[in-house]
Amino acid sequence: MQEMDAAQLAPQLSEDRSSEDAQLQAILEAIVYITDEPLTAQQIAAAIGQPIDKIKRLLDQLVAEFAKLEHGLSIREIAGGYKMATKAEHHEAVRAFVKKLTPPLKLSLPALETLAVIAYKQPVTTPEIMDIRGVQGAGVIKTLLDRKLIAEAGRKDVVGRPLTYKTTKEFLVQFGLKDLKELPTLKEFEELGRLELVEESAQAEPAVEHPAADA
Amino acid sequence: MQEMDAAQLAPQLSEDRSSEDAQLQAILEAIVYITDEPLTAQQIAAAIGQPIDKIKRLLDQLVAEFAKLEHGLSIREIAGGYKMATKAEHHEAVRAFVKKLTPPLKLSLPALETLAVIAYKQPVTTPEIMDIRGVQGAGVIKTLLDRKLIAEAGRKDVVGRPLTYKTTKEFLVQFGLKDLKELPTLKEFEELGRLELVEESAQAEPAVEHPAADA
Amino acid sequence: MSSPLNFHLEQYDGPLDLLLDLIRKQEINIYDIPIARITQQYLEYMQKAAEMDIELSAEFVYMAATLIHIKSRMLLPRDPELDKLLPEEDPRQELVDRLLEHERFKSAAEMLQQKRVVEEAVWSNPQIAQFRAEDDDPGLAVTLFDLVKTFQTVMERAKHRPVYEVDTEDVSVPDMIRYLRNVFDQESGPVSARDLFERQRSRRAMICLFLALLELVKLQALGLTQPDSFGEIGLKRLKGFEAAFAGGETLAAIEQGYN
Repeated sequence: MQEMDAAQLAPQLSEDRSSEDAQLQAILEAIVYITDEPLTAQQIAAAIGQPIDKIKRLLDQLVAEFAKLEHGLSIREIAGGYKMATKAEHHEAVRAFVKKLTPPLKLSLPALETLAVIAYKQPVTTPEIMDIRGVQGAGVIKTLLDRKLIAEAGRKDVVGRPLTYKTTKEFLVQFGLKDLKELPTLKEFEELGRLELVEESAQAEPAVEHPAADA
Repeated sequence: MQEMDAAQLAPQLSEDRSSEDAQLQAILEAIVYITDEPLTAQQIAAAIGQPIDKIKRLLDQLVAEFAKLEHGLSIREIAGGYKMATKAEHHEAVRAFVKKLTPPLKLSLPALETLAVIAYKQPVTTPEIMDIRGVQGAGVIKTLLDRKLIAEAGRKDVVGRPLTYKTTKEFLVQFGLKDLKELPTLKEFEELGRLELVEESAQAEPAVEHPAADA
Repeated sequence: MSSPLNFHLEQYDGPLDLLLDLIRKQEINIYDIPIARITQQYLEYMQKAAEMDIELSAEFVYMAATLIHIKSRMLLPRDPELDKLLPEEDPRQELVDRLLEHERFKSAAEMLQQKRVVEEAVWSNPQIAQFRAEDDDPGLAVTLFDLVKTFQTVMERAKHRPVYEVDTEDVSVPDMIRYLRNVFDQESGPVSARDLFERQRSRRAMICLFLALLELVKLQALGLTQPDSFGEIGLKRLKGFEAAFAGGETLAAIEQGYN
């Protein structure tokens, strides 16, 4: 009952505010829809002259709204910004209609490994990368540079002053990462490896439990 | 009360159906988003292998959903098909936003000085510009050429035949001038400066007189 | 003892990959590697590769040597008294650390690959072009007012600047020396010689400038710089600059010479 009272009071008290919010949220939806580069909340707030807290709150609401099952679009936080895209789970249906297929970024396993080392150890030099991978060959570095997934990050202050490398914003975009902190820690991989055997036998269970959790 | 009963009954009766509908509606949303040409219900139905009536019903629901105030996007029926677009009432906001996204070009003081000299003394050679500015260094000329604010204007018939420069049409556009004759003369500018002082002192007066006028 | 690699010869990206595969396929405890067995399997692989003309990189050979070295260290008996004083690390430890580190990055690479798979199933359809077409170029952050004001400042500055006006018709070497003195009174850094010559409006002025430069270089008032061979020639004020103009005598002497 208490909840109902609150609900009845609310409209009159905050009708203006909520209508203004709805208006602003609509504008945010339109903005996130049109932009090609992920936009930060700060950029948006500055451009439309609204306090960043408000914009952040409304963007979070927007993200939550589109996360619902009945939406085929989602607003994703990538590379520190917000961007609209189709949900991955509908890829089969959508693929039939996509005209300009973005050329898939095919990376060899050595290239992916090198990228992983750079992502976790940045800024890192070529000798350090080769040390971890146990292989000579800086050829993949060039591939990664060409694809703008990594960039040079100054020289290291050791003998020979070797160049260091770091990952780029494009890396975050291509791998759908919000920021570098979103990467699992290396320790987690170790534990994952140990758990794998245990999990494999247990994997059937969550799939059965899922519908029950929904009901 | 009746509504509540219906709501309570509904989930159990049609849970599968409504979840399937939600799924399908999500796919429709993704498809309408991704295609640039308006798609007919028939095209969609055929592509995803669903009865056209169902697709039509769900598309109508989608149109109704996005018509709500809090959405900045709308799904419009155009040329017998469906297409997603930003709502017209937010176009101004979106346009203003896009404009703010591309930051205005900033000119360094040396560049601005050089541009000013070229504007008033054109056609003018680099040595002449340097003479007037009393500074060495012609690096900014390239910046101004790159930004299409100035252009080459032939060679001057003196020893060494140095290149001369003039301002461009782009320059007029950027400064909102109809033609070069509209450039204020220095004399006019000085008078403007004098007027400004007068205006400033005049401006204080109404503020004092104001209460008197009210009374 | 059969090798896990008997039936097919896989390609490995490096020796660490090969070792990890041997260990994981045989479900060996990585913290307690039977080094003799693994070394033998490793060497078998290298031999098979050689038979099949598969070229292995130098790292494979280096790793083979490392494995044999570890094996021999494990066979050597340790002095129990020395062990008490200076407990020796397991000779395998360094290798195990490297293998684990390598394995972590292999998992990280796999994780990245999975993320790519998701990204490839996601599409975006930005419509910004529609809104951009209308105003192509970003505006200038400068107004006409700024432009005029700047020009006025430049002109004001030019008015107050002590400029030595050189009459192009009967310009002389001493004129040019005075002109150069003016230029280098204000400029302490190098000045492009070409810029100076380009400022001259007549052939006579250029010749006089050239002779004036020679005089000032001789007096060590100015120095010539050329950072790159065939590059721009620059002029720089030297320590003798003040001295050359201090008394009137040197200048007077030059003036005499040219008149």
